[in-house]
Amino acid sequence: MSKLTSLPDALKAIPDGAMLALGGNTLNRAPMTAVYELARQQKRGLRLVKTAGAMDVDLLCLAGCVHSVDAGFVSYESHFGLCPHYRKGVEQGRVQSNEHACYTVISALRASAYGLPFMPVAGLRESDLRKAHPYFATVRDPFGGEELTVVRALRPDWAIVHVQQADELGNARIDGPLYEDVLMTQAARRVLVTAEEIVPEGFFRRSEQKPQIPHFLVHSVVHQPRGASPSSCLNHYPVDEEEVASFLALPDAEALTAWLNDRGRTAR
Amino acid sequence: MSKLTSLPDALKAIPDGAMLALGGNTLNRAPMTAVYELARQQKRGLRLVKTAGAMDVDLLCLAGCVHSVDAGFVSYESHFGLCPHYRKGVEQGRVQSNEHACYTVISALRASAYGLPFMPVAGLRESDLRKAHPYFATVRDPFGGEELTVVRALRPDWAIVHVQQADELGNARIDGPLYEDVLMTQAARRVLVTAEEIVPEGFFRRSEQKPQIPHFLVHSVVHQPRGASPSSCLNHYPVDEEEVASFLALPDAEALTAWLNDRGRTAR
Amino acid sequence: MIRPSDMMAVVLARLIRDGETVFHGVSSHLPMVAMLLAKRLHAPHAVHLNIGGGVDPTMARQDGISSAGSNLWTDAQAAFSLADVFDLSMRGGLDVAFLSGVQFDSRGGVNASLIGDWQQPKVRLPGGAGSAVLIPTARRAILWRTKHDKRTLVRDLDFLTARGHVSDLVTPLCHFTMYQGEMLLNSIHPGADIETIANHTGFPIRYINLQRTPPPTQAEMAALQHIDPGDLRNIEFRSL
Amino acid sequence: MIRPSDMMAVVLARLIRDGETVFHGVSSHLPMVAMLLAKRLHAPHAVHLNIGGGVDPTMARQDGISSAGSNLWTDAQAAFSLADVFDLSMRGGLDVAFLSGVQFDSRGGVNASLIGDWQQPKVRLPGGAGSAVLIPTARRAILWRTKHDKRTLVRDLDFLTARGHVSDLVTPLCHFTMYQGEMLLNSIHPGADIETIANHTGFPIRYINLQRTPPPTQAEMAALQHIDPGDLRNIEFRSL
Repeated sequence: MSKLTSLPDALKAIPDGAMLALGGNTLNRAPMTAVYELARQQKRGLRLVKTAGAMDVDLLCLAGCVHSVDAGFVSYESHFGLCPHYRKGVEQGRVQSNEHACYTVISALRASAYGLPFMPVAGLRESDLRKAHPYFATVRDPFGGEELTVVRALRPDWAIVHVQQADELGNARIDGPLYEDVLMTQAARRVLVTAEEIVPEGFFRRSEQKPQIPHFLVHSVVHQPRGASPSSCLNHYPVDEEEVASFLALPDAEALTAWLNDRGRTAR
Repeated sequence: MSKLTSLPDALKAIPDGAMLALGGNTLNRAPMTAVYELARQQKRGLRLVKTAGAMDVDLLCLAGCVHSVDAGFVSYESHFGLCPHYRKGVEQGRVQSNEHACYTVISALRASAYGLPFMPVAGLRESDLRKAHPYFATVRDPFGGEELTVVRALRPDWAIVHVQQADELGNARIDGPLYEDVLMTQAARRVLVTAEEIVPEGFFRRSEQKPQIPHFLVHSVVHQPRGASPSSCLNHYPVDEEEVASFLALPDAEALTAWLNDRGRTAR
Repeated sequence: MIRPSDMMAVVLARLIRDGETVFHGVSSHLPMVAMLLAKRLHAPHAVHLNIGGGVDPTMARQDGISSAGSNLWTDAQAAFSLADVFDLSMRGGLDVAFLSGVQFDSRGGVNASLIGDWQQPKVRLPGGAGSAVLIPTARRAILWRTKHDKRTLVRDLDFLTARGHVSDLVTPLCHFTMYQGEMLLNSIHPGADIETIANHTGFPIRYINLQRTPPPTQAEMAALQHIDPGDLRNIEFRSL
Repeated sequence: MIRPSDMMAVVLARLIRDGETVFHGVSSHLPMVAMLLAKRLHAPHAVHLNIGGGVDPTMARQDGISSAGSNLWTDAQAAFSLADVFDLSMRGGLDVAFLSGVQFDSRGGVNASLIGDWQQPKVRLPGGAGSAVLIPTARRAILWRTKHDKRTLVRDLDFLTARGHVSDLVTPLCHFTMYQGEMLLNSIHPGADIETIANHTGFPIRYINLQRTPPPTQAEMAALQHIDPGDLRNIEFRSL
């Protein structure tokens, strides 16, 4: 029952047009090696879901893989600034920007995890987001209260998360910040885990730190050391600023192809 | 900023009529010493909230403290069977039984934690619980779907949980099963933690196992070794069957008073 | 002489298929043992979910009191809380839920709430725990009860705690399965007969393909002894 | 010469009161440093909440890139995830949220979404992150922006990402506070003057009680050097 596979094989199962939830946050523990491979496989029409994306979203936009982005924030944070390829994609009408408050992404994922078509959101009130986007609506509190904004469920076809440890069955353990990763594995139909380290079966039985992601939710496991790089991975590596800068210096999609091929050769 | 106090002092802050969420599950990690003290202080009109209660609910019913019980299940499980005092209280009309599916307790607590007046529940369909209880209602999916059952929020005035480790500030760490304890601390207005062990300030900063309950949600901390007994506490003690049997042998509330006083003398 | 607890544990175990996600709750020692048995025999990849949140415990520790205790946690291979399990079922991901009750009707209805009138109950029961949301959402809800009499298997429930995807009902005498919304007698345990069952059942006994429940095999009994040396499977019978 | 980053960090820190629960998100190095500064000086019991989920980090590690990274986790004293923080704010338990944007109006409105028409934006901005739900629910939303010009402080927003409980707006030139739904000029930082501010602000400058922002004290500067030797507070200015 080993679910270990190669990254190219695991990602072949993801069809064009799939809705993908990507783990991590901005340049932290994003599943970057999987993102590289999605671009190499030239996926088309992906619908990305994330609270706060950065190079993952930007690279897939440059590669032409992206139909839409449901997110609260897309930027490299202050140091590297805005995501140029995401911006250009939206501004030129190639990429649909479904802006959320980060919390409404969480609420929409919770709705799916809880088997619900929508989730009420207490805080969303005076905002043009409500009028601009059809995934917001209102319901009335049947206990005599006021109208509430609700957000439509987001049910990703796949969640892709990078973790520090996993076993071959798919039990996966994240050290440090979880971000929305665990929720994503519960909201998505299928889960791909890339892991810094594959531990032997039974390892977690002897540990007091139980995996937050249980094997039966996971469809494929890929052993991928440095699988979050150039984003950071706690206990393993910080952000690789040179690599991010190298990506941001790419002029176009063609250059990206060569750049990805370079990295593919060294990685495999 | 130490929140350390004695159990009697901590519980004096809880008024008659308060809604109390009790941590643990059946005879596991229930905050039993706090329950004993609630009975000693002769609280009246308490509204208890729990997914699956046992001796905690039963003892408070015998002591005449209970107005209502919102729970999915109230029983000692198979070994000791039904809760006689809870049963009698409900059957004689002194205690109001607000039966939930355990999940609708969770959903009602989630509603409070999320600042919502209600929470939709996907699974509650053909059940007399819906017609019997006014805390269930329906809303229509505004995205064109069907009617959904919703449960009204439960906002406990206090959550009382017993943990293995806490510091004086209120940071509290549970080992093993969490049950609904963490959710309860987020749904309730105030939180009382009783702890097997008080660790020094800074202890958790050096630990990779961060407390699941952060200090700022906690109002009082009580150092209470064996504070869950006679229910079990992982890494500390199993169920004390003799003590449960001793309680179940009590004929009436008067006998309970003497029995609690006995235990009070040895405990303090 | 086959003990009812052994027979019931074995029948419940046989209903678990390899790879299924399976949940039991409190007061559920028979399903808990059945799950361990199934995993040891024909369903090694079934997933054992429970209230404490330990996934696939081996239960090397045999605490007797609770089927929701931390002996289901310590050697688990992952964490998945009760809330997580409910959520899983709500979104259609739970294959099997084991549930019990005090009254059962011939259409898969369960009463675990009360006897008498719901506004003034004669007997307040423990409550349905997860039943009201799990029976409608799990792929299959398997019911068991250690009593089989006319107060348990009734024509009309005093209160409908839940109805939904009930697939089986296992008692000390027999095994019912649901067919087109009706509980049909499927197999009779060794030592029981159809007259006894009919005399102890409040709804009409109907069947299409009546079988004898195969008694526990030597392999099943040996495995039971190994996984349940403390005889937790018998706890509900001891407390009757 | 007082650097704007030092002045802004100090002003933001002074707005934090002891014991308050305070959240900042991504791209928020100035509030992150302000929080550490406040805790070191006048607000030791303020609670530092962030995206990584580490409560009250000391940030002994100084990674430069992210204000949502695991340097906010490793020496934290408890876990409280981003979802937990949002939930806290939704139920009225968050005192302060630090948020930014690209356009601000005189009524506390924030645009972090786009420039131009929302159906065909000229510039797609990063998005408001938590703004749309935090600004209406936190007791006080404190805004900061490292630019102060007429494209930033505008009469009319291109898009209203959020409006609600904004209490303050801090820029390199000055500090506005909200009064009865209007942004009033509260204090002018050293080196700036009211004419410059008026010339760089797209909405009318109004005030009732105009002050000079006290420059950073020696104690504040010393504490800044100590908690932020890597000069993270200046990262937004470096990348301008």
